[in-house]
Amino acid sequence: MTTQPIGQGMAPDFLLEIENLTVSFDGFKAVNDLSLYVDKNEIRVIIGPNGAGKTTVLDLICGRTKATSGSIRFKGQELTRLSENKIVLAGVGRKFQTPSIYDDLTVFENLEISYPRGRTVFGALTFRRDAQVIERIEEIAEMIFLSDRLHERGEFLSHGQKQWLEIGMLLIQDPELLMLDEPVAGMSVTERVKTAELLNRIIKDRSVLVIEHDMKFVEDIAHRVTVLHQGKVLSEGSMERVQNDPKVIEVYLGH
Amino acid sequence: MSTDPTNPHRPDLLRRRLLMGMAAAPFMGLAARSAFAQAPATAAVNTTGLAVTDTEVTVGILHSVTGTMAISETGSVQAEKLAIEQINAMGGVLGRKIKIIQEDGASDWPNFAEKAKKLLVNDKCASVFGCWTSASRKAVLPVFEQYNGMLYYPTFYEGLEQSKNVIYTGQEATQQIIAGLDWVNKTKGAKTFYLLGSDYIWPRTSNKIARKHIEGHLAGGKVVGEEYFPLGHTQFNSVINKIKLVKPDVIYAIIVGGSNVAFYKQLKAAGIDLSKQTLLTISVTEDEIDGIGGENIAGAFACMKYFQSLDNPNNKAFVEAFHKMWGDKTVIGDVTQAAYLGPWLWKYTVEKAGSFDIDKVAAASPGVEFKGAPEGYVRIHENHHLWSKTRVGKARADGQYDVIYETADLVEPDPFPKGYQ
Amino acid sequence: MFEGYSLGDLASIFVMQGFAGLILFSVFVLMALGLAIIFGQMGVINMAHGEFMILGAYVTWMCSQIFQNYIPALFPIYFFVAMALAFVASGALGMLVEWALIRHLYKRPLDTLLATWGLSLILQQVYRSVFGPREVGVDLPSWMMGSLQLTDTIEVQINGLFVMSLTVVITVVVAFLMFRSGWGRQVRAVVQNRVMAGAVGIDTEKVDRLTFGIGCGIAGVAGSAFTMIGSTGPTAGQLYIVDTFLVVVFGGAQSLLGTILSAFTISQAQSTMEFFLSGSIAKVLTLLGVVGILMLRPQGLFVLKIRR
Amino acid sequence: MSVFSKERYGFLARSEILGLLALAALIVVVVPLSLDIFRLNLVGKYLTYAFVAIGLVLCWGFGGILSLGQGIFFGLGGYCMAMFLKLEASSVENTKIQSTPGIPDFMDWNQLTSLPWFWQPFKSLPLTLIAVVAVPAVFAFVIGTAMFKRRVGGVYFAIITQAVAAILTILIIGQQGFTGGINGITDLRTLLGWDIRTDHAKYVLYFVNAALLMGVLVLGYFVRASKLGRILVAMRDKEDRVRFSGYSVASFKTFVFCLAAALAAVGGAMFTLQVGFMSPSFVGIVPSIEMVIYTAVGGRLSLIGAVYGTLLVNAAKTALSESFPQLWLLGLGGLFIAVVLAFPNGLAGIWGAWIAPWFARLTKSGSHGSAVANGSPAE
Repeated sequence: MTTQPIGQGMAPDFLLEIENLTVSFDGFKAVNDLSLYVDKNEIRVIIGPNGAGKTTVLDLICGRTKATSGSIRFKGQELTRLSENKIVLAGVGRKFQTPSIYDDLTVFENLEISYPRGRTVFGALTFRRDAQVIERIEEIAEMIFLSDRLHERGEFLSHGQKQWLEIGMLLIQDPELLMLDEPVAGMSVTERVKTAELLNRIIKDRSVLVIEHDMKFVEDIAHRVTVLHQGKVLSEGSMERVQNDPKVIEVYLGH
Repeated sequence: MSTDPTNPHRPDLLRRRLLMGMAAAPFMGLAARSAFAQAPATAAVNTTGLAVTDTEVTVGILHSVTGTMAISETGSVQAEKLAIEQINAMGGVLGRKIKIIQEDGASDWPNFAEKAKKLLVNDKCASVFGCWTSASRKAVLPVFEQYNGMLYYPTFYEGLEQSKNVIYTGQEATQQIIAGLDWVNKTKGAKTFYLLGSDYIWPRTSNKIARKHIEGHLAGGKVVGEEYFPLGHTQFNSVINKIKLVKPDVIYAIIVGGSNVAFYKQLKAAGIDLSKQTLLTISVTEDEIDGIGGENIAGAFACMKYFQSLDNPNNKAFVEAFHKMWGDKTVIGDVTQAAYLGPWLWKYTVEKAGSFDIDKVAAASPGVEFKGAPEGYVRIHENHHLWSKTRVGKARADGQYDVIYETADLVEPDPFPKGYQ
Repeated sequence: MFEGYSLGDLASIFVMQGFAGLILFSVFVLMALGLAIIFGQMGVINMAHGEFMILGAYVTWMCSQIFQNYIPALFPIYFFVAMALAFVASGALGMLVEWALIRHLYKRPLDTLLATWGLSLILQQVYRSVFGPREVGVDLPSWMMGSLQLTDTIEVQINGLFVMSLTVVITVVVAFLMFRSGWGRQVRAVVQNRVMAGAVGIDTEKVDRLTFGIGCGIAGVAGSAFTMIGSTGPTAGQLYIVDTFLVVVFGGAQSLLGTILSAFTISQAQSTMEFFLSGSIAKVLTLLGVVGILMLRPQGLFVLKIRR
Repeated sequence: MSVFSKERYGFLARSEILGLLALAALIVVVVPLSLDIFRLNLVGKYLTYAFVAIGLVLCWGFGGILSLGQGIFFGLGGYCMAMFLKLEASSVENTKIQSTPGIPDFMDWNQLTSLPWFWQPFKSLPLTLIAVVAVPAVFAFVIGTAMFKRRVGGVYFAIITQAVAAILTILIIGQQGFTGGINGITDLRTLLGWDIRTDHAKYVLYFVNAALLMGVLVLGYFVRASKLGRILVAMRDKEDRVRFSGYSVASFKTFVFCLAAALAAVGGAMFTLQVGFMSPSFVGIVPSIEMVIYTAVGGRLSLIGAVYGTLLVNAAKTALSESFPQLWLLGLGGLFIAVVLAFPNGLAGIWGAWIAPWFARLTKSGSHGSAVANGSPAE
């Protein structure tokens, strides 16, 4: 499973290789023959107008949506045939657009569930909350600015705190590829600054795939930017290059 | 077919004598009997701690008044209450008025068992009149045997049961079925039968007996189809088409409950004319016709021991009293009449035994007669079922039956029929 | 089972069997249409659907009694009056129920199941107290009884034809309402996005109440029609509920067309199997088939693939 | 961290231990002392339904999986037990009047001349006890795996379980030669020669039942307190999030569904022992939905509430149907509606919102840890 032929002379050390990916919903191709390569430790931002297929790409990678054709390889492993939880176990973490945390559980329990141990039924039954777990959770809580709210229920957190908590839940999984869908949407200015700081801290030693609309934020973090339009890659490269690409200007400013 | 062994060759004579006997002691005339004479001491008639006082004796009524079975069981409750009221009006049992404790079985078999236990253990009922479905009887039977109670069970049923603690006032299957099959074979020359039934124990067992009889005892008899439908089934067009294809001499239907209504309506709509196509049923009493609609079933034959239209003085008085108590519109079916027998048979048995004690009542039961029975005359057999006649009625559009045949003799109850199992 | 029959006999039986299948299909569609609106469009699991049908049946019975006793001259056409009244009665009860019960539960679909189950128990007891525990027989005008002789051997039931035409009419009316009328647009808008629909000025409460009322009203008409082929008693509604839900779910709850297709599939399967097998087994096999297919295609047979 | 050690003994919070002790005192001491054997046997019967209700708390309350087919499992458990008892009651000596002695009476009536193969294992008590739990659990596993893998959930799952209950009822009623049909399996007498119909036996069975129930409650609390319990709640809340945290949601759902099925089956087996028979009327849709209402009345999030809910509804049913049979359905229907509309958290919610705080004020214990019954959140 782990060794797969690597197509079209691409360098073999890409972490994520998406090739000719297509998904259609009743004939509408939300993603159309898309190819995308993400390096190890690269921070890639995907931008594009509404309906460009950004979220669908993340859905495809994490298995939420099944591809019509094409392939997604992660560390050489084909993801399109794996179930969601197997994809997570392979090392892909995903944060949703709207904060997706467990309202009925405390911050501590939210993080604990994401702790990568005891993920089988039997494992969950016999899971012990030992010192190692508690230490790790406290460490993450510190990182996501929620140390003092550890035993509060999720639903009482502010919107920004929920976003952080979800990021924390991903961190504790320690994924090699972290996918974030609009992590700063709906945040106040101070929260946004803190989030940028948080992201900058956590993206070390892993690859990150971010969807974001906030150009200032994109500029702050992106190594490279991919512009999607109508399910296809419109432009790719550094922020500067993309900003000056006439096709991009056409799409964003045209009409 | 088993008939009354006491008079095997003189059926006409017997019938005449019975009719005369009944005329001599007409039903309401019973009230004249002096039952107000001194009641025997309680200690003497009740040695086992039943709910009997110097003036009162408690009995239970246990039927469903809620749930799906309420439709069927209402008539039985009415009949039992009527009988008890009449008995009380003429002085009660051994000088004691009957007091009723009524419990709701709620169409739920374990609930029947629970309530039966309550009636016996808590209320110490001297007897219980109740149950309708076989399932409810099966559920309460161990209770009655364990706590030694007395149950009078009114419904025609599949047989294969006999208990010291139960008097079966309805007919068991062979009693009801065989006479009807013989009749249809003899008078209509029927040879091919299509058996239908709701999918549970009574229709299946009854049809099994019917099949054995048709194939074993009727000349040229043949079963050309046999089918069962889930309880509550409402779509019969496919089987009606099959019947049209096979063209049996007789449709033999044991469908119950709401399915009945659907079946006969669809049969009629499909153009099967019951005046030309013989249909014999053992499950449609006058109660059911109420829901089916007389015009949908007119012409069908039913085989059972009682029809409301039965022409005898006992029945006239019974129907009149029933209508007076429960309204002119209520119809009376076979089971309702059988339920009415229960309290009377118990009264006569207790008086014969001179005691309310269950053991003595059970032992005294065989041979007890009820000459005032609306159906004519019944007598309890050693096996605790009733000797009774079987009749064939033809459904009229107004929801009543014309009685067109009755067995010459009382038919012997045979709950474990040899050769039919 | 076919030895000894002429080809003509067999052919006519198959025609009649096809007709039986169509009647069953009509019955399923009538049962399911109201529920498809209530469950499919509004997401309310109305376990009292059968009881709304039975209300229609009782209204029909009362009409038949009134016409027979007071205006016998008009008896032949009473059924049409009865169906209209059944629609009004069930619809009105539906709107009352929506106001008193359902509107508090839109966010908790599973709880509507429990609440409407409670409602069905109450309605059953009310019917029993008002109309008595026994089944009532609904008399039909004579023109609706019997069958039409098409050829020597083929005959079709008049009430079957009646149910089928009624089904067509109701289906067309519902389709028109859903896809051509202002109400239909509003319903679809509310179903797709309640908040947005409210924001653009649709009175969502009114739409909900009307929708629920119409769904229940159709159930009432169905019940009225079923007096021709089935029984009318306090608990008769329960006979229909599982079948009805399966038809709707099997078709894909959101799609009216799916409901009709699924009614067709299930009815044909059941009626064919009933012909070749015994009734109980046919029923079991049909249910098993439906459950099995639902496991493979949980979103229903006839639903378009959409982005979640 | 300190919060977690406070007031916890193993996996039980102090309030939970107090609750369990209070319940144990009620059903093991108070009830037997104050009721005669007839009523006690009734309470015993009700308590067998509580097994189902506890299972439903785990499966529906915590896991969000509403099954309208718990009667299936209650019935299967009960039938397994009944098959064993029936075989024992059908000894050659007891059935010598039959054409084939030694097989259950209903088989004989249906012309069976030998015991069907699937009855054979029920000659042995150990195998029967295994089957009581295993048969329903395997059945639940098959249904659960098929449905949850395909992501059938919510309403659809509820309706499909209902259909399965309908299928099974038709089958049991139709195959009367093998199952006893609509009458069920009746006239059960002894368990390894011990007459289960005597008052003494009823007492013993009542206490066995009560002990099992307490055991099941403790098991429930264990599951609830484990990480699995939190995953169930999490799944009910945000199924996708759990999936994307690396869990196989289907496996967890299947597990809790099987667990609920097994619990229901234990209840069914105890029912058979105490009541003395089993019938298909428990497998159907109506009893299954009634069992859901026991849970809802008790509070769908409260394990201990399920027991009280079951007791309350059944006591009300018995009391009402003894005095006003007509009113019973109205009462039950009204209860459904009232619980859903006014008390979505049932008795446990009422306890948590009003009684417990009042109690706390009264005793001035100052512990508000018990304020929310069972420590579970209200929705």
